[in-house]
Amino acid sequence: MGLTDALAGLALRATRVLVVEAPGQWPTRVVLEEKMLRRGWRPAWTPGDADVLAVCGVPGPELAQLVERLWEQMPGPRVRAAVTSPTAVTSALNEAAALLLDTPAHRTDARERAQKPQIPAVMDHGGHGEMGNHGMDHSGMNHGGHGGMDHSSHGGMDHGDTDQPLSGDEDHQNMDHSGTDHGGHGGMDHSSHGGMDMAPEGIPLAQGGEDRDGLGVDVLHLPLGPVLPFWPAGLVLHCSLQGDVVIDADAAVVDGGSHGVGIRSRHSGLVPAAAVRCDNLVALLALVGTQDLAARARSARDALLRGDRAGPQRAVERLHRVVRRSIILRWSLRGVLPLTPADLERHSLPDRCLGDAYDRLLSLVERVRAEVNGANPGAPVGTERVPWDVVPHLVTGLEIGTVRLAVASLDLDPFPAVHEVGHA
Amino acid sequence: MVAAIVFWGLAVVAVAAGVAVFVVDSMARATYALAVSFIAVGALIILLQQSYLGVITILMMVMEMAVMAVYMVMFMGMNPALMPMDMTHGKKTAIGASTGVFVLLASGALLIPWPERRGVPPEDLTNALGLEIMGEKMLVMAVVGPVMVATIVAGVVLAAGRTRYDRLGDDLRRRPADDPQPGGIGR
Amino acid sequence: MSLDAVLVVAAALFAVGLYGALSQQVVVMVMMGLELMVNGVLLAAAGFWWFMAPAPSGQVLLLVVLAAMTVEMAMGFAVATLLHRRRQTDMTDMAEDLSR
Amino acid sequence: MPETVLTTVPAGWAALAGIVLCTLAFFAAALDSALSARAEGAGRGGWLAPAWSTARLLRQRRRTVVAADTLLLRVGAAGMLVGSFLMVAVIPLGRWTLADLDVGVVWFNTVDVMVWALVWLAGWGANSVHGLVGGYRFLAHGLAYELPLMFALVAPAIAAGSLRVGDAAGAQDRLWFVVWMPVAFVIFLVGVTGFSVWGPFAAALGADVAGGVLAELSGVDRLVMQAGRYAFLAAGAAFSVPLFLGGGAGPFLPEWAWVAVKTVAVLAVLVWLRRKLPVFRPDRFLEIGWVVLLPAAVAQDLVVSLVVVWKG
Repeated sequence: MGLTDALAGLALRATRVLVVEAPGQWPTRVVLEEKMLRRGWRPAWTPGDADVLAVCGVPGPELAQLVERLWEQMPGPRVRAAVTSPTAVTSALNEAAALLLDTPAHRTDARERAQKPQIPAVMDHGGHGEMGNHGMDHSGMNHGGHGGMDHSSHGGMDHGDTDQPLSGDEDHQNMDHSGTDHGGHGGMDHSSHGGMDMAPEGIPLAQGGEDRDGLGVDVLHLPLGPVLPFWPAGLVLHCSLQGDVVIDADAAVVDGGSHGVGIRSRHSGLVPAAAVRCDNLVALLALVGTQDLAARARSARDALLRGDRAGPQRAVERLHRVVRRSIILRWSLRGVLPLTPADLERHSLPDRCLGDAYDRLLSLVERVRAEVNGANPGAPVGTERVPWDVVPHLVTGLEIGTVRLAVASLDLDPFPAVHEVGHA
Repeated sequence: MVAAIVFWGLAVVAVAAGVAVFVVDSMARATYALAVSFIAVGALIILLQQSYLGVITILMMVMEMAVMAVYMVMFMGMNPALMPMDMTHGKKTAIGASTGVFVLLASGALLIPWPERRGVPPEDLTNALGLEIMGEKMLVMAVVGPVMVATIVAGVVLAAGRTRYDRLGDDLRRRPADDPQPGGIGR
Repeated sequence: MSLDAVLVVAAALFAVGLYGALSQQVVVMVMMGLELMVNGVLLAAAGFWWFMAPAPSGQVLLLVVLAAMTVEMAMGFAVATLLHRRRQTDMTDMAEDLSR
Repeated sequence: MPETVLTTVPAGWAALAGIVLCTLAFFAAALDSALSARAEGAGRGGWLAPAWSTARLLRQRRRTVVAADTLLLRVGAAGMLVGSFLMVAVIPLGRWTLADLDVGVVWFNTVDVMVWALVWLAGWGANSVHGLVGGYRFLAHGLAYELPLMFALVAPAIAAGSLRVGDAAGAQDRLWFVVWMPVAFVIFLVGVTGFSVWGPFAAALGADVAGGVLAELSGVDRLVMQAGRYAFLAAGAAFSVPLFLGGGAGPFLPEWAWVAVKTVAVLAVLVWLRRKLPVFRPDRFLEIGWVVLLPAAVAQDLVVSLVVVWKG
């Protein structure tokens, strides 16, 4: 047992935490991130990499269901931590650390849980791969684009060409082709495997569709959010992907905002607007991949929440200088979701969204700088907000990495703020 | 002795992986089975003391299969769930023909009295090959080069869905070009 | 390891490739068959070279075989893409009219 | 052409080479986490963090998603580690080498091309959109960096008149190749970061696709894939020493020590750069690779050829 325990003790220092943020729990999540960092714990990006599942706040029914599924996907040893409020963070983390060391309990858990990954009955959303199974292009098989070809003759043609054993034909008749629209399978030899399943392990095969290159590549369905690193918590973007291009998207907020108490009303004294801006800056910089800048923005955010002024001022000043001068950063973000004044008008977006992602990054840094310096009190969180329901209109047609950058550059407010205005 | 064991081991891998290409259910597996077959043949060529050609075979074929896999997925695709599939026609004829060809070739290989070896391999084969290409056989490479270029051009022309008129407008004057995905140097 | 052995292995690879090229319906799979056949040719050429006339000029032939393989592949991909774009198919059977 | 004085050591020494490579990989990981801990102001998690992460991943159970192709997934993940070992086989440490291949440079190139297959396999096998997108992204990056890398490798080979790694090192006793072929050196380093899926080329593992190829990997699978990336980075840095940095040449210290020092220096620069550079987006970098890097590499080769011909 000595070795196992020693391993567990060492492993504890590198624990990874999958953070689920229920709408309205922005402050909890931020405090959690800071406390995690102090222990040397890092956020996990997927359940596959996580040891601890930390749920900030009390999730609504939809999010709770998703949390269950994320829990199922964690490899184990796994521990759950319910972080109900910013003040509960430390105790929750301590408890999680203690539970992680409890090797016998994890053995039992590993024995008793489902041994094989399964697809849950409801496949609605979730940011992670298992839900986004890529049912694979069946362009060769599915015949969405076949236009003039009629299935029966098509199947017949294939059968005419092949020396199929009779049994193969019998099996073929057992298959329901009408539902799955797979005429092209006519020539297949089914003798070796009777009731061929067009949805192996319950994953339906993908269907093709028109794409911008005219290749009829298959469409995959991938929900972005609500639990996804550097993504506005609570937002779900149901995307249809061809390759990695989003051809269609539909936005929703998890749990429909049924329990939204805005962070502004509840924590108005606690949360400086600059900290929220800084957090969005962290997301954008992390998505671009400039790790040092993201880390700097994060520590500025944490310092702001502590009420520190001088530290963030210096940090933001430097950040501003680097962002303005970095050629590669500009190269990376130029041309991402360019918005003209007419676009702003049409989608009723605030003026700060003008230009492309680089312009918005610069304006975001400048606003943070102004707020930190106190020269300009700045707009409080929730005013001049970007309505989340325009996101699908903006991102359709973009590559998925660009979508992420585009959404992050819009500087959305944490979710309940939206509901608050929406309900008013 | 060791060489013989290695040889037959690689030979079995090469042929088995070749068979696997047409047997396995998954597209990715089929493609990479072919890659394994090529790697084994490349190793066999190295065993036959032609290290440059052997290594270059492995290099090219692994790269090619990596690209091939993308085409497989794009054009026919298969779930990694290993969905059983078989898209063949004229299977019996094909088996007959290929068995016949194998018997013919193999018996030829075994029965024809191959002549004795003439000459000895050069000391530094790679160097000798380079001198050969740049010397006597330069014409061959001089032909292969343009053929490759022609292939690149023809391949792009055949495969591209958009012409320069789509990109640059009817008078070819639109700048920057109208592309669905902008490039990296801002043209 | 002898020339006979090398040639038998090469013949086996060639035959397997031939089976694939004849029986497969999907263009890309047909190409895989062709590749396997060229693979056999390559091995046979390497065997002949080593066991019969190990002069550097023979190696040039192998290089040409390799080059031919890449050209075949590139054109195959291009044609497959074109076929797919025009017909939304990748089955050789559905492009039969092209052979008339 | 200078006489090469390489001794091929018995195969048993491969174990030592493996240990050296692992040490270098650990150094890279440790340096990276130390830099990251400093930047983030984290209390813990400095130089020893990779050891703790290793312990964590050893303790973690393997998990796959529904209908994953586990075979391909594991071939991809473990292949990264195996590939890096194949790569160091041809790198001479001072005057010793494991395999003095007459086509060492091409061997290096072949192994780095393997990464194309491995990363894609790991991404595909996971049966997740994030992994698949990651795999495709890597291929797009590969198409952009591989050809310039090949031409960059050609430059030292032309100058040395040999594809043997030892000859390339031996040909630099008067002037290091990095001095008169800097473009090739830079493109070589771009290639090394590329096939290590490192820093600017980590789009395949990007935050925007929740870890991409790594998204669904857990436990040992994740460990070997990550270790393989660091090992590839170390192997690539080590390869730059005989190719561009004069091999074991240097005053006072023995040859093997100089190789080690130079390797660590290159490795440290590569690790440090990761934090400074954004990820090169594959869709944008493709054009850079073909329109900027490739012509630059070819021009470098031309210059080198002219110099070699002129010097006779």
